[in-house]
Amino acid sequence: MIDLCGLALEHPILNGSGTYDAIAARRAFGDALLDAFPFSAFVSKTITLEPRAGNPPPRLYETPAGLVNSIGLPNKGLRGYVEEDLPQLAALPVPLVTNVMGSTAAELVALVEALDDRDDVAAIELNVSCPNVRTGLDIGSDPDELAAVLRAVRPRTRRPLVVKLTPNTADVARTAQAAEDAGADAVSLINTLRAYAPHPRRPASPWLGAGAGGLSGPAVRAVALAQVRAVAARVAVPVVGMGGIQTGAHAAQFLSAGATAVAVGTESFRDPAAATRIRRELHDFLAKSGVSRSMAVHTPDS
Amino acid sequence: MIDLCGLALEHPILNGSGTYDAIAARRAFGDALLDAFPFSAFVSKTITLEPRAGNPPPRLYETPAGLVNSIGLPNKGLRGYVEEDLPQLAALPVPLVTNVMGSTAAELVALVEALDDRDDVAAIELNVSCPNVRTGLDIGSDPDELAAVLRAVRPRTRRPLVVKLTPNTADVARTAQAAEDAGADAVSLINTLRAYAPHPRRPASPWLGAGAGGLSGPAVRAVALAQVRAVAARVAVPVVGMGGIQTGAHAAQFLSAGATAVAVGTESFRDPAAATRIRRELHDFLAKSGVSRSMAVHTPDS
Amino acid sequence: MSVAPFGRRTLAVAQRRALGPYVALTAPDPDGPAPEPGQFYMLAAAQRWGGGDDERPFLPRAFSVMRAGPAGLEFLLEVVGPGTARLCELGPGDGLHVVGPLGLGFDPPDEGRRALLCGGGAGIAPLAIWQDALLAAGRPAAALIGFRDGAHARAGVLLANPRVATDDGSTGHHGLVTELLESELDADPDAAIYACGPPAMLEAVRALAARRAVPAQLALEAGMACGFGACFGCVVPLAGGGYARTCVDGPVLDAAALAEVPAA
Amino acid sequence: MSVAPFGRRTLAVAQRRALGPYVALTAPDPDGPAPEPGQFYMLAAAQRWGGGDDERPFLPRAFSVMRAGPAGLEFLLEVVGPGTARLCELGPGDGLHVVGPLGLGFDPPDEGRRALLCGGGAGIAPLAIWQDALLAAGRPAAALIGFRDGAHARAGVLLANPRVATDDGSTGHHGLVTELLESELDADPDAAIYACGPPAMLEAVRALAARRAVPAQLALEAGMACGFGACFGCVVPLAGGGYARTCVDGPVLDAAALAEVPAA
Ligand SMILES: Cc1cc2nc3c(=O)[nH]c(=O)nc-3n(C[C@H](O)[C@H](O)[C@H](O)COP(=O)(O)OP(=O)(O)OC[C@H]3O[C@@H](n4cnc5c(N)ncnc54)[C@H](O)[C@@H]3O)c2cc1C
Ligand SMILES: Cc1cc2nc3c(=O)[nH]c(=O)nc-3n(C[C@H](O)[C@H](O)[C@H](O)COP(=O)(O)OP(=O)(O)OC[C@H]3O[C@@H](n4cnc5c(N)ncnc54)[C@H](O)[C@@H]3O)c2cc1C
Ligand SMILES: Cc1cc2nc3c(=O)[nH]c(=O)nc-3n(C[C@H](O)[C@H](O)[C@H](O)COP(=O)(O)O)c2cc1C
Ligand SMILES: Cc1cc2nc3c(=O)[nH]c(=O)nc-3n(C[C@H](O)[C@H](O)[C@H](O)COP(=O)(O)O)c2cc1C
Ligand code: FES
Ligand code: FES
Repeated sequence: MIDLCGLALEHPILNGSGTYDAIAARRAFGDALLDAFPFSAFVSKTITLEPRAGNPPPRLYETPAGLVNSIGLPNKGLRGYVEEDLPQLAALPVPLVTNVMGSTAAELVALVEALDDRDDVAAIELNVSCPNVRTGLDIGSDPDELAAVLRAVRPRTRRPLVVKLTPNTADVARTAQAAEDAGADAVSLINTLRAYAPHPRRPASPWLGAGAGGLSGPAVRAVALAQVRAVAARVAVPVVGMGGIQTGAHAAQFLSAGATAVAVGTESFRDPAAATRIRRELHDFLAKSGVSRSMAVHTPDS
Repeated sequence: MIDLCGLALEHPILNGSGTYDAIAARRAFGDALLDAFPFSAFVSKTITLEPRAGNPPPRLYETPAGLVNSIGLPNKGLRGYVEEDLPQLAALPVPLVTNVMGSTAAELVALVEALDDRDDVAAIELNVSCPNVRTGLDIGSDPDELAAVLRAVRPRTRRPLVVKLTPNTADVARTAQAAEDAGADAVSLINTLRAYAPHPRRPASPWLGAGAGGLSGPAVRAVALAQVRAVAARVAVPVVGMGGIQTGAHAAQFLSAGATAVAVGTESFRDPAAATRIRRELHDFLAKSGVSRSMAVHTPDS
Repeated sequence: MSVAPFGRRTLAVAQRRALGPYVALTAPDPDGPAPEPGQFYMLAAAQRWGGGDDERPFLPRAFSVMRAGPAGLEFLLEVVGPGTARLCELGPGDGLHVVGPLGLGFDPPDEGRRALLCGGGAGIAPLAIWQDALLAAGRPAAALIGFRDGAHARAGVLLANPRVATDDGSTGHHGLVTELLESELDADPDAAIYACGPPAMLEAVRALAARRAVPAQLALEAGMACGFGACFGCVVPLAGGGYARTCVDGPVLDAAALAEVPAA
Repeated sequence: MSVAPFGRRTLAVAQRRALGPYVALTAPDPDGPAPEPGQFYMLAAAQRWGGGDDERPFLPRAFSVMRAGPAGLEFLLEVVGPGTARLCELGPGDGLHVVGPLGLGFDPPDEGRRALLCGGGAGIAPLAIWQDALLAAGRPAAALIGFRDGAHARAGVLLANPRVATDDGSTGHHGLVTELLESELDADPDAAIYACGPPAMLEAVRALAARRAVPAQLALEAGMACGFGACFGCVVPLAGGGYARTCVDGPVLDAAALAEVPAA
């Protein structure tokens, strides 16, 4: 069992927010998904106060060993999520982490307050990679701004707060420190790296409907490991590490870097059950290479 | 002909600092290197005031579509460079850009003053990705610190100053703006992304002798394009774009993003003459896809 | 809709057949359910997927099932980039990663309406299995298919007595397949259109169906990362505003539901 | 030192030969100069270099030339990771990217000293071409080679009457090749050692040569990105402090110049 700021997890592998739709996957794969659910907690995609349609297509661009996406956080909004999705997500065999985003402290406060009394919501993850309406930068890239937002949000919920840090900053350890000081119960990283995808046939025009996007996948793994190490060395709260994890060995690298748990994102696109394989590989890998007990995990039942 | 802050370049393709040793290549490939020299200007590796041995090996780690390096800026120091290397580099068929780094304004001033009266040095590139001794962050990641350094350095040389920006920052356009305001004649980016390479067999130990390193190659191209676009949209001075360029189409993407010239780094490791191929591909590509005249380049004579 | 086994499985390619410039791959799928016409699979070569000069492909690629039977799953591939190029190299014994069957397939026409199957290029693939099903159910299923030229038109053998159109007139009607569709609708408007092909063709079919007030189901293509609703990357704009995910709300969508068929 | 043509060229593999667990590749190199013993080439498969599960290899890999003649360049490969695995798949007709010959090779022994060639595993490759050259020059060139076991020892056929050692004793001397070296030096100390093999073996040879005050040239291996001095990644620590680039200051270095042979 792993304790992630109060959540008791069967094993250390979560999904990255926005990279797995358990409701759609349940339709595509049936009960088999629930019988062998790959993640020890399910992280919802980012929910906003109002519904969002998301960005115009194309939204995907494949890069060397990576993916640039400009999905644009489509979601049903708080009300649609609570009424339509929450009941189905509550039926999953694992704790639910609801990921929320707001462009102002007021929006985030409204979101966490509305989720606070839903016992189905085991924890709340704040996505602070949202561009600040004023500066265009990620809210989470400025430690002071991040701390101010958190101080406003923290008192409004009893749920553990996980802050999903932005990697697009000069000193991620400093923003992590600011998050911890302002009451974050855990931090997660990395989110996607700001990236641009040119049109494959017309170099002068953008490929993505939204113009720019974010890079994920194996291409960012070495950057993610550097940031996770820097953050884990700085803060006392648990760290959820992610960015290009494809194998159990990669997961072990993030755990060794100081992460308490890891998340699988893009790799799930290549295989919906990738996280199950990664969990097994991690178990075997740790068994063989006798890495610190703290990282021991249970074998998948499958 | 392309005008890069006063340098008249035959074509838009330079080398990235530290990714080509023209002197060693001359020994390995003989005069053929000079007859078909791949770059329109040669950028030296970073020179520091005092000699540096560089970091302990291993210094290289291969990642998906990328390379993490921790070379550690080995160099003979200013004196060794001027006495031993400069005469040989001056014999190259193209203008010479000398890349220098200092951890304080005073060091940089000493470097540019010493190079100022060397007519062989067509321009000076400042590598401001050097970690600040106080904060550990790159000097170039803080706009104010960068501006202060440049204001100290700018008056001390008549040579054009190119500032090699660090990508490890929240708002690279802002640091570029600061560089321009403080007198930079051009900016170049991206340098490597801060990265970590785990030991392939022992996830808990670092692979690189120096612990951490920097990521380059195709893996970073989408990030580099986003940063080059952001910078070119903000500043008036010319931009030298680089990061994962492997083909003429990639070069065209950087030029379309607003770069006046581009640099090839890691790809030269895969083929010492890669830049010659890229130049030819770029020419054919622009001829076909009729992209803006401003980007037209001469065919390689080869 | 057939539910897919959870997770990626690896099949062994049994046969590789060239049909003009197209390649038909056959791979037995012992553990998979029978797919429904219009469903698709995410495919990747088990060996050396990725790498090469542009380091792509990285993600799997989506392909409609062309036929499924005792011999296995059949796919029809056209090389348009690194992923299809790699898949088209596969031969007997090579490993093929698959996830599927995925998505929502075709619905039968209402009583009294005859099915008109309208395909362009590799888009004829889902129409082959759909025509089999309709004919087996004793329903008419006329196939109208268009190709660039005679070489490509050789893939026409995959359908039962099709009317063929080619852009260069080297085979069949000299012109667009939508012209054949118009003439069929002139002859008998009580039809239900099932179309798959390039975006421009599907957009023409959508507009035509709207003008003629004939029901049409379009098997859409879109860039996909996952194929099972996880990435929200494969969206098409809806007539009522907002977007639908091609992989889970489609790939077969009612033409009337679409704002337009976006260009690739 | 032979100067390499500028830039990467693509050869066609003519032959692939298995020698126990090793693979010997032969590729004619019409445009390349004759390499000198101890020089190396940067190799990459022209097709599908990279990709696969860990998306590697990305960079080319360094290999000593084992022989060079009318038949072409010969390399001896051992599979230790994705790059060597891919190269060992290559067969007749497959494209092989090469840059080289690169680096500094062996220097002949001083008059009066006999060459002792000491190799371990795939490290025997550069000793084969060096032994040819020495024998052709009428100089003695005894080969002492060590392998894991008898299967690996089958690569011993590449050298002229070698003394063989195996870790498991299944062939030849049961023990380390450096033990054979000691006995040779006991018999006649006026020798010049030429060694190539795993780091641990080279370090043992370095220490032994220093102890016995016998000159030794070591053909080193190091992780390389470029092979032509561009990246400064392939350094070894020098006895006098600082580092040397294995690719341009080596790969053959005087044992006395080294602080140590770093472990891989
Ligand atoms: C449901 C469905 C069913 C399909 N059925 C079939 C079928 O039966 N037969 C068949 O041949 N094809 C079918 N396709 C199309 C097939 O999936 C594509 O042709 C394939 O994905 C192309 O991959 P590629 O690597 O060969 O080409 P890509 O290089 O991926 O190029 C394909 C298109 O993607 C875009 N593109 C180019 N570069 C990039 C990039 N870096 N990132 C993102 N997009 C890029 C361009 O528009 C290009 O035209 C189907 C698609 C879908 C969604
Ligand atoms: C001058 C020279 C001559 C050589 N001659 C020969 C020869 O004749 N025959 C022969 O078989 N070999 C030879 N080698 C060794 C050969 O170059 C290596 O075995 C080869 O590069 C391994 O590549 P790989 O992808 O198969 O294995 P890799 O995965 O690259 O592993 C090889 C070693 O590199 C390290 N490593 C592991 N992962 C990484 C990573 N991600 N990034 C960086 N390093 C990593 C580990 O120490 C591992 O043991 C020579 C090397 C040099 C420098
Ligand atoms: C298609 C896609 C959609 C994503 N959506 C979200 C999101 O809604 N909220 C969020 O916090 N992160 C989102 N992310 C970021 C991932 O959760 C994760 O941080 C990132 O992809 C790095 O992990 P990976 O390399 O394993 O994918 C998304 C990533 C991808 C690729
Ligand atoms: C091995 C290596 C050494 C480098 N050394 C330097 C250096 O000395 N000074 C510098 O400014 N940049 C240095 N760089 C950064 C490159 O100049 C370039 O900015 C970066 O590699 C991105 O380009 P690429 O992806 O084409 O390699 C180095 C990069 C590599 C890979
Ligand atoms: S392809 Fe991922 S949601 Fe449709
Ligand atoms: S391998 Fe690049 S300098 Fe030696």
